[in-house]
Amino acid sequence: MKIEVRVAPLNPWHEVADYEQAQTTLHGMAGAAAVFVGTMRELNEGDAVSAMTLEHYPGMTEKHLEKICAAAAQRWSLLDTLIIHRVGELRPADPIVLVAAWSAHRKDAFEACRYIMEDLKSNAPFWKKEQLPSGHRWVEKNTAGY
Amino acid sequence: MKIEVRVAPLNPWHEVADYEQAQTTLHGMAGAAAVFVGTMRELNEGDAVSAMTLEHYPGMTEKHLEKICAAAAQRWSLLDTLIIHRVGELRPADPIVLVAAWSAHRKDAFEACRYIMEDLKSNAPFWKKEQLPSGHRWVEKNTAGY
Amino acid sequence: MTVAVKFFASLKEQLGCDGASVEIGEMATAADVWLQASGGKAMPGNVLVAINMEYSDQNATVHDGDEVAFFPPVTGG
Amino acid sequence: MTVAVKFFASLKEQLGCDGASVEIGEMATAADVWLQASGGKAMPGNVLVAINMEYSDQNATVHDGDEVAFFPPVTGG
Repeated sequence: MKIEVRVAPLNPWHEVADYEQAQTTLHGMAGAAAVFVGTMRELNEGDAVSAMTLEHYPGMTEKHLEKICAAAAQRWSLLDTLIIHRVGELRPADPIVLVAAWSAHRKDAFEACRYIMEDLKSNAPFWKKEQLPSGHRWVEKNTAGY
Repeated sequence: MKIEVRVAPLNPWHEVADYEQAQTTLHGMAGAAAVFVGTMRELNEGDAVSAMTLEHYPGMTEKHLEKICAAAAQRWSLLDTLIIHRVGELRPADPIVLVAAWSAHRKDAFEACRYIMEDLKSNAPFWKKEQLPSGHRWVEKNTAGY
Repeated sequence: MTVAVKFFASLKEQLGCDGASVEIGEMATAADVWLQASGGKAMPGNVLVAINMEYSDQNATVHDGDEVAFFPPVTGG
Repeated sequence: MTVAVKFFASLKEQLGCDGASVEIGEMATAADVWLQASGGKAMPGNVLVAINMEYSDQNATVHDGDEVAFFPPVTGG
């Protein structure tokens, strides 16, 4: 299990590949990996967005993400989970978040990955401020995930 | 949209990374990517599996996978989909299948990815033969995905 | 008329044959094609039928030049 | 007793303050802490409260040394 909140740019596919390779307990055991990557769009609510600042609550964010992963591991049969989330300055097309769940079977991997992502969007203390042509705008709420 | 059935080994994360980078229409538009990777396990139904042979119906397989992607694109708002499936000889820990779906928002990406994967498991003409200590065994049916 | 027959996976092994070209009368069904191509064997209950690479069923009428495939439940992914 | 207060995101901008150390009487609630730290401003209805990095609510009693955070609805991912 790994949880990382970081300023450095994120190449999610390389991160998943590296993590999976390093976790030798997955090899031959994990029949299923479900991965979600959220990426910054250049358009939100009809407005062009040229940049974004992601703020978080250091300490609580990591604690909350650990809690989500523990809850998922209670509910589904999981072999491992990985969350990486960026903070700081982002540009359109920059990956923001990576969530991965490994399991023996696909049902658990799919459902856990989506559950973790939904809880992260609903409850993990991150906040987005968008740079629009007209100035800054705090994003007020996330779109529904179900 | 890309569909590939191949004998060559599959590094799913590198494939997703390369494909995504090449599809410039996704950049800044895709807010969500949902990916599933199915991998060969060393154990199935309680038996050690040392190798697997994947057979398919050339022509029908590709046609059916295209049909699944078209159906998903009708049902959800998708920007792109990618399927790569291996055939031939596989060893434990070898990736078998990669399904990826890109969308503006996560709901569509999650649901389309899972839908494609479930239809692939239920209907795409592939067959697995397992090498057990006691000899060969054809896999008779896939496990339930929901 | 002539139809191309294909067998896959465990069915191919059981019949010892991966396909054949079959001469059969007009209005034949996929089940008729099976009987002729399998040498009169009963079709297992779980066999799937595809005609020209589309799922069909054993009661479907086949036409000259069709490709008729028989295979067990699929297990990909 | 003393509690550490933190404000985040739009709330931090509106209040012009990212946090403070507040002296407050025993049995104070998170709402009392807000009032003192914000200089008497009404708490916006959608404000979330965390005590020691766990979600809580404005009626919760705070204790000496607690970290009390106030922030708007979260928008990560």
